[in-house]
Amino acid sequence: MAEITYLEAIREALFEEMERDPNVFMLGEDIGAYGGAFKVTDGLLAKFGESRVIDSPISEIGIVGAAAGAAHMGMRPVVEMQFIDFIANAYDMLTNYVATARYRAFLPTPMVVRGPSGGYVRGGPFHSQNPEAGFIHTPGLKVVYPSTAADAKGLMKAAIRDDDCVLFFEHKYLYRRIKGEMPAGDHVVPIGKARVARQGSDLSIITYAATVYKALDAAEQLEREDGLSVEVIDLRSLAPLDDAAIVATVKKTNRVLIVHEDTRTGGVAGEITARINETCFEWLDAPVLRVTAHDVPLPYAPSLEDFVLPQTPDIVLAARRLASY
Amino acid sequence: MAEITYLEAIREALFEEMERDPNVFMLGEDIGAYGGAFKVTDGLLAKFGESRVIDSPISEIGIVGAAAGAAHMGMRPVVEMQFIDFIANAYDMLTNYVATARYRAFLPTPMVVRGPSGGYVRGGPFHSQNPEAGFIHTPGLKVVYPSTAADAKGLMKAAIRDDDCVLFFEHKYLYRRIKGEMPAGDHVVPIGKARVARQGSDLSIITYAATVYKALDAAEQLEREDGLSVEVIDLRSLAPLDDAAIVATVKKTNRVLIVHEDTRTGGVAGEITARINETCFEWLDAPVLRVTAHDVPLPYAPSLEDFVLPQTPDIVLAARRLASY
Amino acid sequence: MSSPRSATTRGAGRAGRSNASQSPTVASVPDADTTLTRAQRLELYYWMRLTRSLEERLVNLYRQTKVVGGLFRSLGQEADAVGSAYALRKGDILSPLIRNLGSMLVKGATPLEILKQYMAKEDSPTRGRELNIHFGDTERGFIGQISPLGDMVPVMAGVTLTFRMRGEDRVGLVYVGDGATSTGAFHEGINFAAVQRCPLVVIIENNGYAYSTPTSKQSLVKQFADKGIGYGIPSETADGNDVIATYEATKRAVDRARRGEGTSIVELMTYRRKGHAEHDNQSYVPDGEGERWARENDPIDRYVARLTSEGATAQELADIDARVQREIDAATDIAELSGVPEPLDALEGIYADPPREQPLWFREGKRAAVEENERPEGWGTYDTSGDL
Amino acid sequence: MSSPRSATTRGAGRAGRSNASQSPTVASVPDADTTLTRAQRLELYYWMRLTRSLEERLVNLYRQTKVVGGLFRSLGQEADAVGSAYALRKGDILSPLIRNLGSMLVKGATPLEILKQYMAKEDSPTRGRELNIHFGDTERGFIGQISPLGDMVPVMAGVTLTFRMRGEDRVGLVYVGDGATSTGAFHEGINFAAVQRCPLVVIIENNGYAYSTPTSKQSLVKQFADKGIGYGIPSETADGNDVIATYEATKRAVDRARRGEGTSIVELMTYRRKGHAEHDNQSYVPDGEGERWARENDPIDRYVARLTSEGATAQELADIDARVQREIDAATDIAELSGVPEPLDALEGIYADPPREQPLWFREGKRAAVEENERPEGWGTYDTSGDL
Ligand SMILES: Cc1ncc(C[n+]2csc(CCOP(=O)(O)OP(=O)(O)O)c2C)c(N)n1
Ligand SMILES: Cc1ncc(C[n+]2csc(CCOP(=O)(O)OP(=O)(O)O)c2C)c(N)n1
Ligand SMILES: [Mg+2]
Ligand SMILES: [Mg+2]
Repeated sequence: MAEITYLEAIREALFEEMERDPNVFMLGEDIGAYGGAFKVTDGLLAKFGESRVIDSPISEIGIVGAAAGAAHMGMRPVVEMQFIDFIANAYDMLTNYVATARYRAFLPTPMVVRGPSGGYVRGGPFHSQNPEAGFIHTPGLKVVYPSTAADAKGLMKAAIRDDDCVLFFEHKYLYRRIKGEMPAGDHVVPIGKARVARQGSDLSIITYAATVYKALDAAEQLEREDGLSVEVIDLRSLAPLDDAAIVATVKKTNRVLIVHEDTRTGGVAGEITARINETCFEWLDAPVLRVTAHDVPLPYAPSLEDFVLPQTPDIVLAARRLASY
Repeated sequence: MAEITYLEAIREALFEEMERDPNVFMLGEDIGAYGGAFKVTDGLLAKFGESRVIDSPISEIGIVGAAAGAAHMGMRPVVEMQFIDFIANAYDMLTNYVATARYRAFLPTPMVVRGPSGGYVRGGPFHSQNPEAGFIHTPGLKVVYPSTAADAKGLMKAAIRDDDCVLFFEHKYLYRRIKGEMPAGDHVVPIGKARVARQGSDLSIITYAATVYKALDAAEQLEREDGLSVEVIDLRSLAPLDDAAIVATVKKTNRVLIVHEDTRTGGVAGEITARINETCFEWLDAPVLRVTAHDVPLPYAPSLEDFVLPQTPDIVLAARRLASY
Repeated sequence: MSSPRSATTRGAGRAGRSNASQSPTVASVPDADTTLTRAQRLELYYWMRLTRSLEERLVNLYRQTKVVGGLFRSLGQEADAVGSAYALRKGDILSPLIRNLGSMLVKGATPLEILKQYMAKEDSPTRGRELNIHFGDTERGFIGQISPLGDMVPVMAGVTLTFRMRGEDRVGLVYVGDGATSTGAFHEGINFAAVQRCPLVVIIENNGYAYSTPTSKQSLVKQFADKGIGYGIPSETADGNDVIATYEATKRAVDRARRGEGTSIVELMTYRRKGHAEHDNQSYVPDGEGERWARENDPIDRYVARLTSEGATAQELADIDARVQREIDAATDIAELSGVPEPLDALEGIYADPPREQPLWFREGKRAAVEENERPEGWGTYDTSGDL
Repeated sequence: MSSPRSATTRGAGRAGRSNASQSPTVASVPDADTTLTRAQRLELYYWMRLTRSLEERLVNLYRQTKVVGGLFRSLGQEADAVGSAYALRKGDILSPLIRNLGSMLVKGATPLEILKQYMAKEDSPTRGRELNIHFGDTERGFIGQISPLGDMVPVMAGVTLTFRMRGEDRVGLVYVGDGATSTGAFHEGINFAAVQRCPLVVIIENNGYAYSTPTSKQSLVKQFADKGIGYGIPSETADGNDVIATYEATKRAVDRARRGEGTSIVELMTYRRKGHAEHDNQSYVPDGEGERWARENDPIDRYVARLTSEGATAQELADIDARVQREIDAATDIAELSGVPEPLDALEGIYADPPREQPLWFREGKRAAVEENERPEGWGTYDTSGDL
């Protein structure tokens, strides 16, 4: 079976879900005739028509709120943020309205907010963001951030079928660089389950999205040069976190490095460190370490962006420190 | 010298700073003739006039953005969110525009965004929030959250004089319940420095805002009933965090309990736990534990709110576990 | 149909609020009265009276500290709420604001629900999770608002977008205050609804103030109906203290929406006679302004006079008043019997899946249920035992 | 002054965009031409030519992959940018958008800065931190935009609020596209400016599209100038491809602002002839539409014809063209010499205090500077040794 890209996998999931369920529809800026800034929704208009692939005004509050209203009525909207950075405009609507709707008003709000995320692409401070930390903090929202083509498809299907709001972050660096075979049949990846991207016994790297590949490269190098057996956990879901998988790898290797592309302070790594402390402190042979971006807006010049974001050598260095602790 | 309330201390700081510096002005909804929903700005209009105490339309994006523009021009605006919950509406303006202005455009943006925060007041899901976690994550912003009347005044003066944007969270439960004497003279409390609220040697409770008092009550009880010597650290500033103070107390007591009123997942406690891991793992005799709110929107009925929020007995229980670890 | 923004309505409406020397009474749009039967016109009286009396009962309960949190009044705005909601039919959905108790009652909310909700009872519509009249029932056709103003406009745009997509002839109605028109959410929501031709009626309740802020500090428009021009949609200003004029203006917009003509604005001129909430002493209100509205432009007094002139008997109206009192007394007795919410209910239903949160471990000893959820090892709240 | 929204301007403007069979040319408002000297009118030509030629040079550099990231064109919109900015004077502040290269040049940005910025050079105005023309200089009077659309409107409301508070006779000008008018930030910002009587001119550049979205899917208004009515402020539609008409309409609004009459909207009718950015193939544009605008309504061709008819000689214009080429060639040579930013500069100046971030510990060995910042103990980046 032929391989398809991470981007095509997302499109395939959207296509299949729209075919499967007439309540699924797309809402966003330039997603129709143009097919979206990255062409993720390309072809959907032709197949499903204007009433199910809606080009909206430039109104992130408006389209996220409208999606919520439609979801209350039984629809399953999928909203595109042209770049995920603009989800900040809908922060009130998502955290105050959408996230609380079921709890305070018993209103089902099955909807997906998706968009191109992440850096390493010379996008500058407003086209490279990783907004997960601002949302895993809000009870009522779910957050996924896949790294493989198969997970991108399977998690998108799960997100669309989920009865609550799921924020689906797509890493634009992976869109066309990553390919994979799609499992046959109705491929759904459950939300809240991590993936062991690489088995190992000496130490664990917990990460997600684009840095999964940097962690895997580092693991290779550490095996080659240091004979270290490194386990790599791809979280896939950030809310809810897969505590079982985190605890399992800690108890297996007793050394944990958390890697994320997002800035350091207040990032997801902090929450994971706290949970490891609470659930398996006794199993730790070394402190939980973090490799993250520096705490600055992401600059645009390649030399600056490369310095600010975490790179494979950083992971190698940190892992060596951890192993030798 | 007479004691004044936490609320009066904030008002006194605003008053003195407006007198000291003609560039300081107030912007917000109903802050003029009405003096604000909690009367924090009461009397400022009469003293300083309409041009420096501006009643705005209901436009959080508008007033935060306008404050930034005025700050670029050399003013020092203080913006009131009628309830801090509505800062979510300005999330894009604060995290994308204000936080990055100096870095990307070398524009000084000295401004304060302040407002009544926190629960224990039967305010329900939209009048009780603690939004700090959503903002300490953003490089370029500073965040303070005082617990005493003196710190409220001293930190407000520091915030207004700071050359960057400071988010100043005022705990509405403390507004009128807490009183204190104001140190004489120009009382400024530096941003980024924690306060040892209680000396102790057996274990440390790191907290801030309203839960400082619950921690102090718990410490009393633990001393009385268990003979435990509990140190209580009042962070006061959440961005930047006072790493030196955190490290110092960890190295002193080797046992740490972090308490915050905010929900658990993605809260500030995670970041602090990670930093303790990184800086003084070797000094820990027990896992770093968290006492926080449950991960739900804050309900309004007293029985529900009291259950969701952290209470003194929770802290006592967790501290006992920690001490006996 | 004549221009939706006839100078008379505007001028009068404006004067009604801003010009102290002039009577605030606003001439209502003539005609169409006949579209309502006698029974319906008496029903309108019932809803307005029920709204006012129920709020008066809430004031008593508030003074007895039986109301949890603040109390918000719609005194003097009963006609605007009742008359506009009355223009909808079954299947339509309405999004009320804090001053739309009357709209909710018309849509089927019961006094018992309102009382339990304000008292945060365990069997109140939100089980004690949300305040005052923040609750909804999409079956009956009203949806629970949240506090951040303006947010319900995009939400109702989506609700009505669905009606349009499905080819249903249902209509949505959303209320915003003069103040809420300044929010980005209002703007993005109404513009989206307009462009998408959503069957939505946006009611702007122009009651002179947003908390303490007069409309002159909220916007430079003379009439908020002018905002319709900025969105390319029809708009109309009507006398919100005339229940029939309110009904008729709203009905015109509702009929346009049902005919597939999209989104409209109806501005209802009224006046907030009480403070923003009970705690507000209205120090910012010019002397005599509220009294004048009470004296010259009380929506219930005006409607009683009109009904009487149209042949309703004093007995008929007295019977309605008595019925209202009976219903409120009965509801109060029942509401007071209900208990407070069970603490553990706070952890139910944040998500469909998982259905509940586990109590945090440090709640040991606080409740039996917490004990059970204690994990044998570790400190966390995560039941990972199964997977290890 | 005659009504700012004369039917002629509107109708023509609309036809110019929406009616394929009709010429897009828009009749410019007559008179006031005389307010510009001959030298000034030639200067306007210089700025338009410089804008176009500089962008053409950027296209070459882009094809040579010397431009980092995307390239945005204002081809066909040079008159709207140049003419509007020309209505300001020293001390005034302008907030440009991606298609306002011309405005920035008029306000003193140099081709050298633009080239270095697009090439992300270490000595570019943002030292490689921000993209394309996202930079500013409050001294010269232009302010750096950010990507989230609409955000600059509240910011400029605050800038001009300051002018008003200080009694300075300075004016602000902010550009938004037809698409950006749909944002909450635009709404809250312009309404705030209106109510506060800020000396602000809001230019709506109606160029037919927002990325791929036609204005018909952005708003139902016939003219975006109508939005002024919804905010109670004066508005006017002008021919954005006529540099003189653009200058005059903007000047009227600027003069109102300077006289203390507050905020105005000026809608400039123009057309985006290239795609949203260079990568966009414009598949969504009706056949021939762009070509027709190029043929019949190119702002530079139109202005050359006008200048010539007013007596400018071919030699004068050729001299300007030559000067423009010389300046761009010189700037390119210098710009190419500059180096890339030093990585550690990425950690400078997030705050005034602290002045810089420390490199994270795992960057050991990567740079000497990082070595120095290594802590002897622990794993963190926090220099707490002093306090212990
Ligand atoms: C986004 C937002 N900002 C501020 C508030 C606080 N607030 C609650 S009601 C109110 C005034 C509302 O005035 P208006 O919209 O005219 O409605 P009215 O109370 O007059 O019916 C304000 C400012 C809020 N609820 N939401
Ligand atoms: C809040 C926000 N949403 C989406 C975008 C992505 N985006 C960038 S430019 C653009 C189109 C802008 O159209 P318009 O305002 O008409 O300006 P023009 O490009 O036509 O000059 C969009 C949707 C953005 N920058 N900001
Ligand atoms: Mg009002
Ligand atoms: Mg445009």
